[in-house]
Amino acid sequence: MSESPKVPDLFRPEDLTPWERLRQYTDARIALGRVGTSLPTAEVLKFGQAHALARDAVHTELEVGALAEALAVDTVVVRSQAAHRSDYLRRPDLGRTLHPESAHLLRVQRSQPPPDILIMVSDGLSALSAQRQAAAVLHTLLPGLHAAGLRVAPVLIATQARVALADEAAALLGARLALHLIGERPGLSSPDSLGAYLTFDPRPGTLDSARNCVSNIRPAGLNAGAAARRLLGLTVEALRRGLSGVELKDSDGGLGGGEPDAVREPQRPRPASD
Amino acid sequence: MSESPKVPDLFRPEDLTPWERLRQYTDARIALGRVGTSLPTAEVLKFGQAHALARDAVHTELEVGALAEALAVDTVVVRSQAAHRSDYLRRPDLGRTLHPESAHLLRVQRSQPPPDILIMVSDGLSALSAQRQAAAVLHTLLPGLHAAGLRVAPVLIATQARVALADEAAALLGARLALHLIGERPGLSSPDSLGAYLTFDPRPGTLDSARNCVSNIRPAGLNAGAAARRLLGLTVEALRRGLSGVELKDSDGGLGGGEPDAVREPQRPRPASD
Amino acid sequence: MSNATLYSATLGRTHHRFADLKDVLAKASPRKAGDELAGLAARSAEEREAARLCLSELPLTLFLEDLLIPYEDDEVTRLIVDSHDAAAFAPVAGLNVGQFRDWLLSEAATTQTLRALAPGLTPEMVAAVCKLMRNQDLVLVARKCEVITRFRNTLGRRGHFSTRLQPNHPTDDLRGILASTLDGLMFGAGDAVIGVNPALDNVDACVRLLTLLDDLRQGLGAPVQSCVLTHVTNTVQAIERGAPVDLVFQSVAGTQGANAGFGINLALLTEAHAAAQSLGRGSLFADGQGGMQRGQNVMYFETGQGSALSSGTHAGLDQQTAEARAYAVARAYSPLLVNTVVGFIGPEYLYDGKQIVRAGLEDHCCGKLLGLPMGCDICYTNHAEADSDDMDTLLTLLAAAGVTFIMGVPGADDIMLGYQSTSFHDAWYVRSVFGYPPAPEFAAWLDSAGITRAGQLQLPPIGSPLREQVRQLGAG
Amino acid sequence: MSNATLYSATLGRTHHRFADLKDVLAKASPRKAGDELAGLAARSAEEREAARLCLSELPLTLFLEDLLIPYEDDEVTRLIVDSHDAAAFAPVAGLNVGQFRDWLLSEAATTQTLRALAPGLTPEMVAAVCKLMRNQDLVLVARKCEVITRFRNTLGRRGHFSTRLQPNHPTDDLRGILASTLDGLMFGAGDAVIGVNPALDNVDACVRLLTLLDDLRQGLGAPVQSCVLTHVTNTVQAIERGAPVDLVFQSVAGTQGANAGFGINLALLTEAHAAAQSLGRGSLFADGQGGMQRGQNVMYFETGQGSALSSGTHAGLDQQTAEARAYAVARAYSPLLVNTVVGFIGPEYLYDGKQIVRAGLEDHCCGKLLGLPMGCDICYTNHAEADSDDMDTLLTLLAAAGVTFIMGVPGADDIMLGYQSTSFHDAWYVRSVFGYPPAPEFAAWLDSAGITRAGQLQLPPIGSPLREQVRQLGAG
Ligand code: B12
Ligand code: B12
Repeated sequence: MSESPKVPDLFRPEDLTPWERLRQYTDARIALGRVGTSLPTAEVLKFGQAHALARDAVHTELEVGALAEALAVDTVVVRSQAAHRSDYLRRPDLGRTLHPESAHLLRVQRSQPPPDILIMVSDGLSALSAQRQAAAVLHTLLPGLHAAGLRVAPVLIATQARVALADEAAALLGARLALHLIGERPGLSSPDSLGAYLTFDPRPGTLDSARNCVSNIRPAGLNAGAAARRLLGLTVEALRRGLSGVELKDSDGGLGGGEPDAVREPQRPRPASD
Repeated sequence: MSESPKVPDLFRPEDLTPWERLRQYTDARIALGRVGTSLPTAEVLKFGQAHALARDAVHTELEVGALAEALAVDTVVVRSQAAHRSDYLRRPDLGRTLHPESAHLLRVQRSQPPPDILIMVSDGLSALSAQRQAAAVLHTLLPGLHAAGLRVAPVLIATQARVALADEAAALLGARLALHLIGERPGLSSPDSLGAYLTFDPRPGTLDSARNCVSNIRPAGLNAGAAARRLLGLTVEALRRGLSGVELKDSDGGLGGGEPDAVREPQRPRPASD
Repeated sequence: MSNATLYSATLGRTHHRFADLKDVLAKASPRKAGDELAGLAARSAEEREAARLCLSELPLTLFLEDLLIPYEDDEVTRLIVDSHDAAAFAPVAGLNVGQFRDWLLSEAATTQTLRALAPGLTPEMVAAVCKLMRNQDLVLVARKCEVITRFRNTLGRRGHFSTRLQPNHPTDDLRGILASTLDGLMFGAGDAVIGVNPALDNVDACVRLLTLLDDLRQGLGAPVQSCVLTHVTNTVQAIERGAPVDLVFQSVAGTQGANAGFGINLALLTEAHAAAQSLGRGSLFADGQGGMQRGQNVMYFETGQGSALSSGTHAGLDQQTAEARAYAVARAYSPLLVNTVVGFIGPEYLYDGKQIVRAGLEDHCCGKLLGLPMGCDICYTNHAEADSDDMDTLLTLLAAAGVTFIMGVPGADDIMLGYQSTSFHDAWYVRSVFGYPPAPEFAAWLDSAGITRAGQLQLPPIGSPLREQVRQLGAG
Repeated sequence: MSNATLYSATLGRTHHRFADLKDVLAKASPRKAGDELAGLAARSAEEREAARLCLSELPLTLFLEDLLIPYEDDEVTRLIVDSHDAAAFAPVAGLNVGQFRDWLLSEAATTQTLRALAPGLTPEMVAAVCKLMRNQDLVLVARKCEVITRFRNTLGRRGHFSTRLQPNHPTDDLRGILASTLDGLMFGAGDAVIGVNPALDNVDACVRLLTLLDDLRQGLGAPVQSCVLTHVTNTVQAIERGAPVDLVFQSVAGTQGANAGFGINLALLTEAHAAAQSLGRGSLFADGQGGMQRGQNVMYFETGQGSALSSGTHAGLDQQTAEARAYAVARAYSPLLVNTVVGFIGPEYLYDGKQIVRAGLEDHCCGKLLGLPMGCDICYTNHAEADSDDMDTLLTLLAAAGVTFIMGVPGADDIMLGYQSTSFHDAWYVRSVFGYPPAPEFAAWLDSAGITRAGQLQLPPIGSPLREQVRQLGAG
């Protein structure tokens, strides 16, 4: 699309050059210009297009087979009690409880001694996130967990899941800690962002204050390797101290400072018509 | 309900007495008072209650059997292509076309010579209206039509009907004029108001400008007798001049002046809790 | 450029084609029940965005060439084309629709430039640009426009806000109508017009109502105009009978076919307009050049999205575009008032509060851009998914947008038309939040008649003319 | 009167009984997805109206006796009861809920009387009265309230309107956050607070962010405060490490259980409040008695309907009532800012634009009545049935209601939190329609820094400090 030529305004386009250069540091919609004090048409249209795409992301279904293949480890497929996407969106309670068949499956599979860690990968609010980011996280994380001598249950792939679904599954398997990689709600500029929630002593009814969260895992956010390192650190610490949540702090340097691969060229998904 | 006592205001209650007396002339919500310049709570609540009732009126189904009994003449029951109320509300096109079974029924029943007049009574937007007002209108109107020597087809009772549904039915029966008594959309103070639409030479595609309308037929509006007299006058005139609609004017005195029974004590339906 | 290229857009990896200009406009429209009913709406959010993108790149001049309904087929099209003022259009003639939106929001578009531009705009251009606007844009652009009209007072001044007093009664009972009218006047309503919808289609009845309202006006010395909203053919007859007709009312639509469904055409409106103007009943106003001139805006039109579709005469136009064309009809007769009855018809055209709110803002903005004195019947029916919260919302938005007038119905409940509009109280909500007074002549009269004191509502003193009217009618 | 009589109402021929006060409140609420999810909502429009009728007749004093959550069970209840100011309550102590609505809309309720009344009101009373209010009432009542707070500038003055600058980044990248912050400052945003949500739960990272923002503030000489919206326990640690903490942030909810789900309790908030106040970082303001006093409002709280239900700790309260109780928590710490993140959580609590709009108005009105400096994160998620038109609508309504502040997010798109809020441009929409300037000290600074000229946005001159910052960062 040809950009709307700048309409009569107070300043010359070259005045805006330094402003536009700030875009190199962030995908945020900065230096958009203005008509009067309103958003220019070109930006209004881009916003509308991104909204249409983000809404689609919510409704995309998880391709379970493809995910299992990408993970390339033993997996078990489970589902919540929310039958469809529309149920899922309106009934978080259903998304937090295992479907009876899935619960039965896990009860049957329970091994002795129980695993230290249960890992669940699920669609959450964006199946794309799990589809695109989960494998890379686990490829770094799993070897780390094994190296730390931890027993990891087969990875659960869950559909129509809320964060708390992992609690019930972990309790059924007797795992000491649950790690849930789940699709965060899609943003306009981030349809595929993954969140990781870590819970020590997981069981139904666990409060969110007893979990830790590592968020915004995606190429334009926290990259998979860095996320896996943080999760490994938190896991080891949680098991050592016997707790998770508000009292367990992530002390891994912070700010992506120690993670040179965490900050990268901004890659705002732009409509091809640009 | 105890009325909210008048909150600090500029005037004493007795000042309002003449104002409140105006209510004897109309059911309109006049002399409501004010708090600041806003509507008092008591009136806000009454309004909400009336809205709940009016919405129910839209969704009430026509009791066809009871209506047929009340009409006490030969009737034929037909329906439009709108299967349910929700279809009906969103798809006026369906409400304007006969269900194939009903069309077939009419084709079979077509008599020779064809009738002069087809009368349809239908739910429209308020089944209550047909249920409560139609019989009284027809009890005055039918004898008048017969006395004028007009052939009247058996009365059609129609469900999920729009005004134009009568056109198709009349055309199938070969009637020269259609008279459709149909429930007007329910108002807050008038859940059961009937409208009458008169069409000369009715057929699918007839414009509304080629119809006449007599509206607000109900005890608190135009009473049944007066409505029947107007309709009789319009019918005879339409058949005589061979037209209806914008060029045919209702010249029956007007203003309910000649109709002492048309104006009556206001009877705004009030919630029993008053 | 071929039409296939012109009417298409690529979004992501998908290329979207549109049949023609009508199709682009319809698919670029925000979701509306009526467009879905007509089978014209976009089938997905993505298709809608593609249509908006495509629309944004179409040059404004295209709307002068690619006529939505052929010139030969439709007298509304002919009116639009024949009355287009190319000189007025010049400042924006080089823009496409997207740039036109930018221009409208920029400092270049002022009250003055927009007034000068209006005759250069066609309904299709304003309909198009509105489809690219967010609600806030519709407010910002509309509030730049100032459309002033006069009959017995001055309507539409920036920062003013008027009301139509709507005292309907199911049997047109004179005392019933008078009671509601007095109620409205006690609340300071009625500067736009005291306008009754008659239940009966009867010229005698109309004449009696006109006489009642004119007597009341003269008795009170109020600078207001009255109107009986009957079919234009009845009003013409009433004028012939010498009835005191201030304004001629008529519902109008945006296609020749829809107007035929209303039993009207342009010739009929021209005739009625001339008849009303010939009465010379408007007041004298300073003409700004030392002389005096009579208030000559004598028409009151009503419109509303969906009316063309309702009669199957929309000719494939989406309902907002058809609506904007109705404004071309209205503008040919320099009306005193134009009113979009936005939620009046029902959910088959505007399903819920959200659609009603959007349509109200669109209609107001389109009408104002075309130079019309736009008011809005902020309303809903009981078969729609809407309630008074939605009305408060639209009322606030339209007040921010500088709407010329709204309805004033006792308690918001029209006992004859079967729907809910705005109440006398609602107008005061706007006055207290935005500080807008009514038309200046009327505001002065309210103060002099003791209905307001320094613009604030009060109970008129005992013995004051309005109070006396109330007492007398109440006493029977 | 027995509870069975008290909690019942007759509508038409049907007698409706309600289980208890909680039940009446829940059933009297406008339709909300969350109340339906919780199984608390009215089952029909008629039942809802019956509950409203019943509620309207309940005396306000009842809310002091029939506690929704027992005193023994819940520290929020204890806070509400123990801090209730009976003397302040006296003027309305004799009213029932319906009369209280009338009183609030009457001339008796002025800015002064409402300010004096606030400590006498409990959250349950204001939640109750809001359920009887239409959208326009929520606007009218809220706009009478004026709640002024100070840290480095003066927020909440009648006719002023502020923004939080929200420059989030998915990896908390310092340059990324600085870029968005400069973008916002170029648009004149940020007087309420420059507040970053950190993606990481890490005290080191917080300290670095705090330092970045404080350096920027000092470099520009801007009268603003900054905040990193991390968990309160992190902020307490940051204070201990000597980081430049202006404001302490925390999400709060209306039940003890929900707060536990957030990992907080009142003792923790008290500790954090004291720690922040002890830093004495606020500016000096004339205290009105010839002396000077430091800006001492050091807390920033966020709330939002649905958070208690989300953690299963709503104790049978409808979400609006639970929300109002969160304001009791907030008010105990004289916050600088309280922000309801109204559409933030998702459609399971507020399904569509209509519900978001309604909840935003309720939250704002309740908070203001309780004496809080209410702002609103006017927002929606991509899984809700809402779009930017709905945001424009709520923005206009809240501006009319006198909202203290809104968010300013670049292009309205938060690239870290995954939702859409209001943009820097949106704030200017409000400024141009309503004429509201930002906090006076900030407005003066904007003019002096060349960001505005006479309050109108301009490109700051070459060489001016902000322009230089932009140039330097842009140059890498
Ligand atoms: C809705 C409505 C309209 C809508 C109709 C669109 C629609 N799809 O519904 C609009 C806004 C377009 C409209 C226009 C007019 N209306 Co009208 N309308 C009504 C209203 C409020 C409700 C009708 C109803 O409930 N119908 C029942 C449902 C089930 O019918 P439907 O099939 O869905 O809809 C059809 C009818 O509503 C019909 N219709 C609507 N108005 C009119 C008017 C006349 C004269 C005729 C013959 C038919 C007609 O057209 C619709 C499509 O076929 C009534 C008031 C009332 N209390 O009834 C006034 C009412 C019927 N209308 C009236 C008038 C005067 C008009 C106009 C002539 C005004 C004018 N001067 O232009 C125009 C033109 C009508 C026409 N010839 O098409 C008068 C009729 C007076 C009379 N006794 O003749 C009424 C009683 C209101 C009034 N007192 O002013 N109207
Ligand atoms: C929605 C949301 C909330 C909602 C949650 C309610 C709900 N039903 O969804 C509300 C507004 C209540 C909330 C509160 C808080 N949140 Co929050 N939240 C989010 C958000 C925007 C989306 C989460 C999502 O998409 N989840 C996926 C769906 C499928 O999960 P769900 O099962 O439906 O919902 C659960 C999770 O959302 C979880 N959750 C939400 N926030 C948090 C925060 C933490 C620390 C934990 C453990 C869990 C958690 O609670 C929900 C119910 O179980 C993320 C940002 C992001 N991009 O992901 C931040 C985010 C997860 N939250 C964050 C924070 C800091 C908080 C607070 C601690 C803030 C505070 N100081 O109080 C509080 C308290 C959280 C708690 N202990 O309960 C941070 C976490 C940072 C970190 N690495 O630890 C994030 C990344 C945003 C940020 N950078 O500020 N939050």
